Amino acid sequence: MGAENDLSIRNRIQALLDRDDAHLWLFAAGTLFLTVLPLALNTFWTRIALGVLLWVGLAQSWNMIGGYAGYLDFGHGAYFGAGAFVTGIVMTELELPFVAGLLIAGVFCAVLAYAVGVPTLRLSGAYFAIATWAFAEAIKELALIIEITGGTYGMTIPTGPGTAGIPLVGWPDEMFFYYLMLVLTLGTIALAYWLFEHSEFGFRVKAIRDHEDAAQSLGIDATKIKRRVYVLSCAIAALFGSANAYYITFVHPNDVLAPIITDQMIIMALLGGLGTIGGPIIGGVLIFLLNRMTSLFLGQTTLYLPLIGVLIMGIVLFAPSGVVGILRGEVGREDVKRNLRELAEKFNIL
Amino acid sequence: MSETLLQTDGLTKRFGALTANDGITLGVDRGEIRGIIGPNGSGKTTFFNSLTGFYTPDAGTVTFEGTDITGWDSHRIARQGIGRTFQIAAPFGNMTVRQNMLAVQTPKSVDEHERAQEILEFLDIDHIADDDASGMSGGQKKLLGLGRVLMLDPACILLDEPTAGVNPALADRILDHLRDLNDDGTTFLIIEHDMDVLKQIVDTVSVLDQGQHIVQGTFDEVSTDDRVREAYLGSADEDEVPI
Amino acid sequence: MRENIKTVKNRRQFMKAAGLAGTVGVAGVAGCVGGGSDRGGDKFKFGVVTSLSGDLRFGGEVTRRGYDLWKKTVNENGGIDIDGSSYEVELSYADAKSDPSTGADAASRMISSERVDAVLGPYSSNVTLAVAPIMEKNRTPHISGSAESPRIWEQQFKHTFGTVPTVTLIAQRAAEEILSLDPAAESVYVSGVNGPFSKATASAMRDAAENKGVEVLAYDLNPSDTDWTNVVSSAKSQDPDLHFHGGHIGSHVSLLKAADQLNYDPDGFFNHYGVNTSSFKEGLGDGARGTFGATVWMPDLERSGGKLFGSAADYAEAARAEYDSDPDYTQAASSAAGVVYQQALEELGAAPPLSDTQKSKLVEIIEGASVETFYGDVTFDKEGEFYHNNTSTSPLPIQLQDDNKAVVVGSADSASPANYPVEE
Amino acid sequence: MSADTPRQTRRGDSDPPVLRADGIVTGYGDHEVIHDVDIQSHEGITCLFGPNGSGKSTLLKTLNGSVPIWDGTITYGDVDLSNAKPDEIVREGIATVPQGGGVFGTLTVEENLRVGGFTVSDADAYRRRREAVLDAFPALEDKLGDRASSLSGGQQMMVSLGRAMMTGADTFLLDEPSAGLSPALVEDAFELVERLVDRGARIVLIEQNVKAALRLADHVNILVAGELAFDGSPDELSDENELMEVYLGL
Amino acid sequence: MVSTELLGQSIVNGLLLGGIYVTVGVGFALVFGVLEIIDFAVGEYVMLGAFMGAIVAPVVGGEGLFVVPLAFVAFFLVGMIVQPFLHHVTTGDRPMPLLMGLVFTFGLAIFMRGSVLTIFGPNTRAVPTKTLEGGIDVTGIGTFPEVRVVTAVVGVLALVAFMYYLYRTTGGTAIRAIAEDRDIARLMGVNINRYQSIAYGVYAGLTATGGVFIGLIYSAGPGMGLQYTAFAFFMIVLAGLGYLPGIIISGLVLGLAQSLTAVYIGGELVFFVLFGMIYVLLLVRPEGLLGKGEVS
Repeated sequence: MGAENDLSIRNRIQALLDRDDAHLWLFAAGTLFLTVLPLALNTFWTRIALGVLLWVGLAQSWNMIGGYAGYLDFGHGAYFGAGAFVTGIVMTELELPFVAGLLIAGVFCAVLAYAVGVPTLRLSGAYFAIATWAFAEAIKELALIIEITGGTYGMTIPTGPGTAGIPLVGWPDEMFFYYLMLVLTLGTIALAYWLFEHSEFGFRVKAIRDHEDAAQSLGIDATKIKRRVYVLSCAIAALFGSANAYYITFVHPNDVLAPIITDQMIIMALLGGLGTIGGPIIGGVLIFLLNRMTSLFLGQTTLYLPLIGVLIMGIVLFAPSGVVGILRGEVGREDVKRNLRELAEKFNIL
Repeated sequence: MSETLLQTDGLTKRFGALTANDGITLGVDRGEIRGIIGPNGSGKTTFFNSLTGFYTPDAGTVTFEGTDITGWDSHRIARQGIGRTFQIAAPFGNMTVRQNMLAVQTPKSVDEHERAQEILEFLDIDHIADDDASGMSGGQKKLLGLGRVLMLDPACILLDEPTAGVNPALADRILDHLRDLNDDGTTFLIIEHDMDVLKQIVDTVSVLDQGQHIVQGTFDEVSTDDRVREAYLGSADEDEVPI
Repeated sequence: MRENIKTVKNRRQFMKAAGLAGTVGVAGVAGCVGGGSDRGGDKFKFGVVTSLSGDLRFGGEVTRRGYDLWKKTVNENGGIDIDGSSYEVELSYADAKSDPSTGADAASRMISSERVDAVLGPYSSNVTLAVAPIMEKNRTPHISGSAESPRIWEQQFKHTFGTVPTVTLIAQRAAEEILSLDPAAESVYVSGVNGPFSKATASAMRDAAENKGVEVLAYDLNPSDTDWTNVVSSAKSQDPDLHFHGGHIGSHVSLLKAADQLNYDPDGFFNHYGVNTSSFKEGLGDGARGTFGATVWMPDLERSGGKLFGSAADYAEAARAEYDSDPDYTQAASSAAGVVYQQALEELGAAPPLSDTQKSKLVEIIEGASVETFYGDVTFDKEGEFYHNNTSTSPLPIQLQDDNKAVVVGSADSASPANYPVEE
Repeated sequence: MSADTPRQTRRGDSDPPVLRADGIVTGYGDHEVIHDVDIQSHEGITCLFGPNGSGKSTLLKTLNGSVPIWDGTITYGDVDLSNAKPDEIVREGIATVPQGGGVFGTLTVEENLRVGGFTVSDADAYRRRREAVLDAFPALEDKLGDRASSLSGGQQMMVSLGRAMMTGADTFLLDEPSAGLSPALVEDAFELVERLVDRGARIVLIEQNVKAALRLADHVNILVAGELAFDGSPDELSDENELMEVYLGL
Repeated sequence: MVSTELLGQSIVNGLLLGGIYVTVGVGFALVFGVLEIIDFAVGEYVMLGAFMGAIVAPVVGGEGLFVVPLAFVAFFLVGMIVQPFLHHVTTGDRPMPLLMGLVFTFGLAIFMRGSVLTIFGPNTRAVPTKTLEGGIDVTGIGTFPEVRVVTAVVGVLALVAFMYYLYRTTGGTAIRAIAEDRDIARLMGVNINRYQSIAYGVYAGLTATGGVFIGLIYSAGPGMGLQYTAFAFFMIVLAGLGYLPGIIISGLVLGLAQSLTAVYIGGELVFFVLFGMIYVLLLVRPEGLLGKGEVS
């Protein structure tokens, strides 16, 4: 079999990853690499790398509630947008620097998520998904009509020297934003890893996801734990929303509160691998680049849109556990063949 | 007279027009093993769910170690010292056997890691402690289910068909574990259909029928009781087989 | 097309791209191909950031046609003349997907990877507002052929220009003319879509009515996807003489269809933007007839001419030959943006690629320029609320008359008589 | 063959064909569950016993087409049914009664029967079968318009068996029909099953409740770890002490 | 100073608008109830139907109504082909089938929208009709636009026909049996592949037919689908998830809420009110306004 060689490499990678300290080394190496990376990139590629970091962080934040806790949050983007607007309001109305906007956005959205989580987390499955989606749409519509967000005219965020609240030389440039995102994203990943893969808190979250009644009967306060995960994941999304707003300098409800923001997070987490640390990282990198590169480099056609659609369908069909599943060897040639065989079977409709 | 550990008084649970538990008054002594039997739909599982906070009773009270726990959240009841297992033993996925044990919200005073190890050894599944729990056999899953409950260090454990679907050899082993735990003072309530199993292990049996607690007594007393026979056999219409 | 995307000449660029490819895995390959683009010095290279997908794809497509037609024509005429040598024009496209952050990345790519000499701007104010700060930071000239929202000019971006007068001017002046038609309207119902451009349009229409002392019965904003029968019902119950509507083509079509279905029949409808587009006409068929609109340019207008296209008619003919449909003013303004660059570059007299100092100089030249074009004379405001907007091209009211052909109506010398009150 | 339980009431001038599985190998994914097993349907009730996880249900599912076989053959009389689809198997005359009966709770009794008679296109045949079902289970007559979920456990069992009869089958595969029933009532469930036998059917029965099932069995197979450990009459089984004790807990 | 005329007209508008939504909601509710799939592509079937109207109508004599049966047949077939894929991704040993179905249909929606945009361009197109023009004035009540009346009637008829099929025929009974337990229905000899495909085909056909009408009422454009996906969600929530007869009422409530909000509260607030309603409704009555939904 030709797959043997393949398999042994995969096994070796697996063996490496199985070592207790492997994740730590991987994280350290990744951090080092990402820290020096911008030195090799021009402004544009720094922006692209920055976008990758942003989306990896967002996908990871969705993965907390969606992947680990198993609650399909279709309104996660509301907090991304709320973070952006809170930051904008703090910086324009209160004339405080960005750092204050970032912190206030995080706190505000955590409180908002708590208030929303209490009633909404009583729902589950499709009900939760639709409720959060409707909530996010309502927030978007609200932002389009009220004054303080600039309504349909949107909001321009102050930029330039002195607006950051951190001693910077001159304007906050791409380097500044890159390292800001880097800190946020690595922080999110480290937090997710520590919380969900290494602590009893994470075991309890997974227990609730897999069998909520059994978890409750084992003394786990499911309501409280779900609420904590929800608040945490939403607050993180808000921090990214805030940083992104300061970076983009112009925020509009139709952009930062668009449903596509949530959809993209979900697809990244799912295609990468739900409920894993690696999944949202891989999914975030691949989907963001695919999306951005196709639109920037194939600028004269929209053919990439149907292709992305086909890609999404293909992954769901053949690699339901995402790219992480592929790396784990769950999507070999045999699996694809079996999938095709079973699919063909279902075409027996006459 | 021994001390009453768990007492229900007039416990009632309705679902729309159906009264699933109809004023159940039932006391369990500390250190007892109590069997709960009754025909299908007699309200046994509802009774467990009301006891453990999954249902809020419509009337009546539940008292445990002198504390009124009626209407408490299930996790709080669990922490108070009532553990339970489910008919279908499902381990939490994507986790090792040990992580399954550690997920349990143990009392603060307990060293979780130490306790998990002790229990796994006691149940003879410590050799697979760091294996993926989803790969266990059906019987091992039942043992893990029991092990997780023991992490709570409960005074009382409610078991829903602990040997159903388990081969006789392993079932015997599970029963041995239960006896050992009982010797150390743990109280059990067991729903079980298999009369042979019940006979081997219980001190007393409570019989439910149509949501009511109709009889309580030793296995022999109960099995010869007319009301019980009637509950199980019903009216023998010529055609309508009462099942 | 970029011929040089596959030839990675510069080793350092390649290393950068390869470094990223390492980070980003599979998709990084795309980056490697596109990112290492080094440019030769034989052409002027313009970046085009516009929306070819997303909500604003329709307008994006119109701007693309305008820019492409300018490029094609300029190259057919030997290119841009710099001190006797000719340099062809090359356009590098990126789809902003109607999304500001994609637009900003696209703009950044044009500057740092494609190293363009100047940028032709996006359609829509949201993307423009995200792109303009990048231009400021990188001191790169940026002319948009279609940025009508007044919000852009309020920001006072030094490097950003627009060839289309802001909608505040277009809608208001056209509305005032329509309100002056005989018999003079006494009341008007103003509706609009709650979007940045549309809201500005509707509010300019309202201002026009108030200026003319006409009663404004309502100022009714709605989401673009709403069912317009509700607006029509409200309007019908108030029985206005005229109905003004600010929005994009989709909402016009829905509104007028609803009016037709509910037998709502004021003396006239004035819709902006886009009654003179094929999309509007195809969307409504016969129902389009009689609708008033506004424009700053039409094929049969007398305009000064200037470079490349001798007259508005010449341009229209070239456009029809290329795209088989009539150009509208957005397309014309986009081509005119190119003409402005062309003249400014000739004045600058520097061969490509432009240095940073030359780009700054180019901005100064554009700021001070007065360019004669087939589209009209283009000059940019140097201060005030319309800073760097071309306010000198005068807006005109139009009406779709026989065969849905648009004609200028109102007080202009060349105006045709209006079908008013509109009879179908 | 068991000589001590003769069934005089058998209608059959034409006995059902023999359902025979030879050399069956199957499993899930890469995991082989059944290793080269031969079984067949005998007259009356053929019981299939075995400890949990021995592969009983899997084996039964190969017979009704739910689980594809990797190797071996399945024949019904002289018809080859190896890897046939469930609907083809139903049309050949083999019906399945799923674990616990598996009635469609949201459908009425009548609709349950209609789904059972799904493969019957002849209206007359359909009516005859419906009559036969009501004849076998008269208690259902009054309940035809009721939602099946509102019926008692015993009545649901009748619906389940009646639904299987509607397919027109003469061989029935029963996968723990008594699952979920109280022990005292299991016997009554078997009484219902015997009504099928009285109408000439052959039955292949999986049952956890070995003691109760053994009393009805005309033939017994014991499956252990995916291999056939016993194939013979109940009388012969009583000599196999080890099997009885270790695997059946008797 | 509430004008009774305006109120009457607003109610007429709302009810007829509701009728339009019913054509979209029926199939969606069926697919949710029977196949347990939340189909993100529902609005794209509307869009495709409308586009088919715009492109085929000129070929068949400039009459959009002639496209209606063609669209049903064409998209019935499309649905028959799509369903096996959906069946495949939502069954077997896959984790979180609900999510798999959602994401697959999400990909399908992007594919459909992107393909139409790429092939036909971004323009808005009319679906022409010669027969249904203008409205009928009814004194004292308001104007009834012809095309909307026909659409609403077709929507309600479709629902009734559909209910008849589900509850009175063997095929429909089989579909309901599949909804309850696929595997057991299969063991009764039901070709579940076929009947699931029929169910999804009917849904796709019906929704695309609704799309032709929607094209007649408004117009066709590649981005028009999204809002109908949102409305379809609204309707099944209001009706109670999986409860088919509730669709008529929830469609009408949706239409009325929209028209009354627009006229009496403010056009800008329409979608805020609608989405707010969905959210609050789910929190207080997850079983649906009509109380017939199945809450797991």
